Amino acid sequence: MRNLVRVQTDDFDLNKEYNRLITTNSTCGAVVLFSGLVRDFIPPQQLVSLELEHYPLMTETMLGKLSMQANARWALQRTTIIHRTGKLLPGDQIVLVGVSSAHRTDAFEAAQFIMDKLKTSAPFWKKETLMPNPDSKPESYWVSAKDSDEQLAQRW
Amino acid sequence: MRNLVRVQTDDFDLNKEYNRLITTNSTCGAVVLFSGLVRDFIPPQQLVSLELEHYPLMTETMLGKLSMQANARWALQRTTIIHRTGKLLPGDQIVLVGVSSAHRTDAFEAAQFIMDKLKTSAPFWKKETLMPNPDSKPESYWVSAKDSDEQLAQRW
Amino acid sequence: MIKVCFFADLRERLGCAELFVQDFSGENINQLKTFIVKQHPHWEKIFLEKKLLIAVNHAMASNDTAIAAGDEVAFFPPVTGG
Amino acid sequence: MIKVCFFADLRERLGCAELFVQDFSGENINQLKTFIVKQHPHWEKIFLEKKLLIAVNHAMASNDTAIAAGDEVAFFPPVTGG
Repeated sequence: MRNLVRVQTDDFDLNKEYNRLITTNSTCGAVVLFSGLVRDFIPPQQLVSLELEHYPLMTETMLGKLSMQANARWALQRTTIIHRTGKLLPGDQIVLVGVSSAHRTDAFEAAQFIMDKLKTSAPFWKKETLMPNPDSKPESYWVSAKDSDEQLAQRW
Repeated sequence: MRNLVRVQTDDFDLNKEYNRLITTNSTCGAVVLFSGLVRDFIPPQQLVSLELEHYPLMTETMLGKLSMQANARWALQRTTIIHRTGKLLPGDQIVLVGVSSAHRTDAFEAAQFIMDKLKTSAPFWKKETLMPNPDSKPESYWVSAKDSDEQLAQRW
Repeated sequence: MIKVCFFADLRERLGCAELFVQDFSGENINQLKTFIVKQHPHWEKIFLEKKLLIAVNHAMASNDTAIAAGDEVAFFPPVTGG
Repeated sequence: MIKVCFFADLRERLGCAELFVQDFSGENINQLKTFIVKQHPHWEKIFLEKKLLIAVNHAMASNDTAIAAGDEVAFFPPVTGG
């Protein structure tokens, strides 16, 4: 399978995905892996958990399209996109993007392209539950989209 | 240790380096890993082996400088540069660059910067031993530097 | 009949995850919005939200995208995954 | 005394990995090249190679970099690691 897309509640194993990306006939010269993690706040704020909602019928289709677009623009061997949903905790892995190619620039650019487009077009939404300080009650907010992400997506 | 630099004949374990890059206090949001591998030729040509020579007193110093330059330009948490020397075979890992940061763009750009600069300024040289076709005798050549690598290094 | 889905913040503000729109005779998303607002007047302000994203049959769409009976239409806030 | 190192293709073409230059009274790399070529006339063509890289005490340098006794100078072809 050249392009793997998975949306799952389970964690993923980066090393296993790295080994899958390396093609067995030794024509692979470069692998770029991006791992996105649940980042805690700066104290006294504290992230309790992150809930990832998605549009099940649309997410895998969208991510598959991104893989195909990346393959059309760069000379790639294999791609991997794995995105988790459901409840996550600080330090948890959220998303993995991996690309293998003969030359490094293709893998670097394609991985960035996929992440930039995923950030603005894949139907996932984050809801944070946080403690403003250690003694307060937890509060929940939907995360707002960032203008900087929109700008990064526009450059491709 | 924030910035790890190693030049070694031994192989490296990408997964171990990934875990080292993730800071333990959960402020890490992004990890970018680049792995460079020994690429075989397109048949009938066949790569027998690759010999990596380097300038021992200079390589680690140069790679350490690259880490520091990357840290000065981007908001990074940890960096890893591992480069192998000696005799390598098709499919072997040659180089690993890893960067962790709060936000993905810092990690992506810093990893590309380190690879681009390493390619043109770190004192490593590759000598290929290849078979022009399966029945011929092995021949050895020093690999030529690519103009495209020089251009990629100039963009930073 | 058109199936309409709402997600995330929008779903919570509307208090509705799925809406089955009957007897819609319009041709595009803009007309569907007007039709829905006529039936749910208190949703008007929410549907005027400029940044609202639209998908038709699981592909990104816009206000003038054509729709017909049997389509699945989704409205949602800007995405924040990754 | 100046220690001069040669690497890779250059080392093989010169047939020399390390050279210890005595009695050099010049001040920079250009003068060192001239001095070496005077002692090894058959290396002249190789030292005229424009793309040859230079390091002084393990840092990248150029033809006009100043050098003094005790320095380590290295000459090598464009690098090809990574």
